[in-house]
Amino acid sequence: NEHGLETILVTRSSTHITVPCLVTVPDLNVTLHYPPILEQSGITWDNKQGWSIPRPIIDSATMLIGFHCAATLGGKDYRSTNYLIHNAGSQVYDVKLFPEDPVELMVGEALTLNCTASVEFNTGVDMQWSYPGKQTNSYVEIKPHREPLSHATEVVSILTIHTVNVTDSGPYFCNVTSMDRTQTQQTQVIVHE
Amino acid sequence: AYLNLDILKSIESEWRKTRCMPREVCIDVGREFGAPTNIFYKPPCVSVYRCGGCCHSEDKQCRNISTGYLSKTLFEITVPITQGTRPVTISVANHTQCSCLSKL
Amino acid sequence: AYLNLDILKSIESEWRKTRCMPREVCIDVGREFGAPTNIFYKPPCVSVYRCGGCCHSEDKQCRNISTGYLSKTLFEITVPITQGTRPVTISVANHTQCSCLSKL
Repeated sequence: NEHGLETILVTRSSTHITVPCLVTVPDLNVTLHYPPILEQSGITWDNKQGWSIPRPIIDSATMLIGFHCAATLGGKDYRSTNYLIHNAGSQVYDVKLFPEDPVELMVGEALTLNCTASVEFNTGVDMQWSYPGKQTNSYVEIKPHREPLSHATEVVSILTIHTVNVTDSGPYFCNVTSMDRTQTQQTQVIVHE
Repeated sequence: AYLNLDILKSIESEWRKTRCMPREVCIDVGREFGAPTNIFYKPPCVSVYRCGGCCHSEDKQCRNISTGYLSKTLFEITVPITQGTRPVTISVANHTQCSCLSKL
Repeated sequence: AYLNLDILKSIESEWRKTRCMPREVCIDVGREFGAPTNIFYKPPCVSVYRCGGCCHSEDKQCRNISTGYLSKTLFEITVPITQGTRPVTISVANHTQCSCLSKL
């Protein structure tokens, strides 16, 4: 990209990572540069795909940056962009919105809704709220949080309205969007005069 | 009976090593800044100094009495990846002086 | 476009500083050993090395893969004070090698 950096995704099922240095001269001697890693065997070159690195080598690397390819042709040095490797998950296991029952409040009280999703490790999710006061009410606080647990990561978005108004009554939706889909949970809020 | 000086010296040394002072720690950037749940940082942590160590009374706690800020450059990955990866510079609190302050 | 090498160097340096390795920490002796609630230690903490730092994936955690033990001498105060104060020697775990191990 414009920063001279490409991101290579590693999913849980990946057995290898390919650094996609492609060349137009099939028998060109292309070297792979990478951060200090323990084990080098098993790294292979394919002039149609690039350098292939076995997953265990990536997992044992201290850092996942500084990967790039270099070659010399006609006395001139060539260098690829820099590659950053990122472990990425994709699964959203479940989404919950607390409290699950309808919420009844008096004008002036505080409303707190907690949207929690359990996701596969390293899964990035965009958590967005839709609610009656979204356009008008600027006194809404939304706090995200990510907590890797023992078997999955818990992602949370907490919506707080410190002093509710009658116009804050209505349906509240939490939309959780991952790479491939969006899941939504909803609850009802009723504010009495 | 007199206290063995070697014991006294080793205890004094341990007390000095565990006193309340700025200590190097790893701070998870996403958590420190409450980043959205679709953003990852590379590296995920930065190294700064924060007050740590032990006070010799339960009503005291080791707190910073002076703080600076360090600039750190990281890569920020936004998912979905199509939004790309970019270097960002953040400013992280770095404790420079600590003291055992009263909790009450 | 090429990535600014200074940015790359500073990011690599930060990544090395925050890697999973043995780090000096202060351990509260009473809490570490589950001491009775009428016993106090002086100093209350000891300095040992424990694995700490950040792994580059949420499914990994920084854990010790080899551990030694350090002897530490402290004063132990038992309340009521009539029972007196005495030097005691304890053996505390000291992590010597760490690795980012899979949680699964």
